[in-house]
Amino acid sequence: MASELTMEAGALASPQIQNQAYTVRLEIFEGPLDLLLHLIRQQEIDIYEIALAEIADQYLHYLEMMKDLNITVAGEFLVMAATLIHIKSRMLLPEEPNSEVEQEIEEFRKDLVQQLLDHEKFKQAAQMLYVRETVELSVWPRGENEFEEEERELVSATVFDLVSAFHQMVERYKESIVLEVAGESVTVQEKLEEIRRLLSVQESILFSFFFERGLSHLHLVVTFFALLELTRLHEVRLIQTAAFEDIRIQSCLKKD
Amino acid sequence: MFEKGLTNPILAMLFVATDPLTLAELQEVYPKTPLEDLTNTLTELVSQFNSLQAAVEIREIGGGYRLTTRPEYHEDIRAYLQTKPSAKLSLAALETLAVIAYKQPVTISEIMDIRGVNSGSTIRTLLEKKLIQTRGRKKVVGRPIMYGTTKDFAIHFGLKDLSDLPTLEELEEVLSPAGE
Amino acid sequence: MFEKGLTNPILAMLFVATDPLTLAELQEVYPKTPLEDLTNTLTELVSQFNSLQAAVEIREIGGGYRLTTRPEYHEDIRAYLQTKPSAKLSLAALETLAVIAYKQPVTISEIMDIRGVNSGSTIRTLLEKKLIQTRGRKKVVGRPIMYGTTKDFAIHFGLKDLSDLPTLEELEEVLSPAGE
Repeated sequence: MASELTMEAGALASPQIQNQAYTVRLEIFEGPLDLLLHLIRQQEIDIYEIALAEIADQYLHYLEMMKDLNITVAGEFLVMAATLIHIKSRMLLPEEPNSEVEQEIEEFRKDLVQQLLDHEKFKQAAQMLYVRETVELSVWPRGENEFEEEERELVSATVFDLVSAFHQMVERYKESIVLEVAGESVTVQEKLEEIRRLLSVQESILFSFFFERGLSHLHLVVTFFALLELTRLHEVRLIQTAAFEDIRIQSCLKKD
Repeated sequence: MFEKGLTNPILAMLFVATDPLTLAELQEVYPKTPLEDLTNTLTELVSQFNSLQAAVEIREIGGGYRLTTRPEYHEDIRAYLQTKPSAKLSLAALETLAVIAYKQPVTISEIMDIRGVNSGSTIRTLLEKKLIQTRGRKKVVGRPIMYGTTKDFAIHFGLKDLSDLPTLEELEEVLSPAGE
Repeated sequence: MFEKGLTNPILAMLFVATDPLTLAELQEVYPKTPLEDLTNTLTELVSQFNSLQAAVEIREIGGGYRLTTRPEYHEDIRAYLQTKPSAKLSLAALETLAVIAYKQPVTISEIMDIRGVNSGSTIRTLLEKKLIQTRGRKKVVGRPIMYGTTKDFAIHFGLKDLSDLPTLEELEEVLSPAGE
């Protein structure tokens, strides 16, 4: 399941010579824990048995490699790197049994092992979900029927929908002020005719079509009223299949 | 009993189809199968399936075939569809509700300022669904009615109280498309 | 074979339902019928219908019952509907979802602790797909929002309900020793 990236690079560890360029396979890691798990697996050691100094070196080496390849290293990787460097520096201090330093290192080790074990468990859970999803995507529920058609134009709402709706309105509101043009006039009747004309040559129009044309606030409001009127006259249907999807304006008049 | 040849695959298509399934469509899906075989399979499927006397039957309709419930179950179906809570809100209702939730108490003209469209009929719907209620009048010219959300609103959206409602700032990291 | 009692009416409802049909809904439609009778009828219907080995079967999913096609016909259906394979969730989304499913209700920072990476934009995707929902606030400093899975989550992954999820310990036994 891990996605892999094959890339051309100048020089790197364990490269294969291929047409005088080096081809390196680099796995993409979701985060520092992913990378650590990978390094541990490569050594075929038990998570409980990890040698901190060794794993820290490998981790830092890998980050160097990514840097050489000009791959942007996400902040989380750097935080872990800093932590590992810190722990390594502590380990270099002269040994003193049961000292504070030793306790600190042991504590860190225990935490890291626990974090890695947890992380691995959830990676397995993700794998299980992946398998289940694959099976589920091959079964189909029934297609829409007349009973549902009316419902389909509505969406069932969650708190997230509510917040997003508000967020979008605020954004829209900010933009609408810029769009205002003084001294223009347009009537609902004119817009109505325009929409009818458009629908006589095509089956449906997306609502966003009117926005993309950079019309003024006034035009948009008038367009909206024209659409409401056409809906009332049963000339068009407004269809939105899911929240936040574009609204499709569909003609109800049969052309054939 | 449906496992012979294309019987079950065709039944599966009838099940997911939104329009009547036509022989021409079947021929398109199975270009190598002679039309006659498709016709026979379909005919046999219809007679086999309908002999089950199930609540659902295959009917020849509008130049094709379609799975539909039999008319005698309409009353049961209607009763069932009525049990579905009217938990569904139109996008317009959702927007209006969002403004009211975050800006309450708020007047109709204030809602209209933010939404950019007239919200009168949506307000009525929300009042009917008991998601909003009147909250006195604003002390400005015309003394317009103000609206706020109800306890039903909190229940509907699974909020313990209004403070449970995420703030815009809070969901910023979730809502902004910046990414990881 | 489906004409006994409420068998066929329930089959008709299963056919028109867009969400899994629950016993609670059936009880609402038939308030006078004892729940036990409804349960028995439903169980019998499922076993009778599924014994037909038709392309369509009744499955227990997301806390209810649902008619769906059987997986083996998805190629035929796809050819008929001319659809592309549906987009699957990204690895990041699946991992985040796994943490939420097993640790719910859980905050973003708790998810981040386990995943080791920022999950903000993944959370957004999952909210949009209605696979997760907000679940109130945690009673700690800052009162962060908590998240949990939805009914759509169970449906998407073919789970009867959350208890249908294997435990993390069970997963370990199955997956860890041999690997891939």
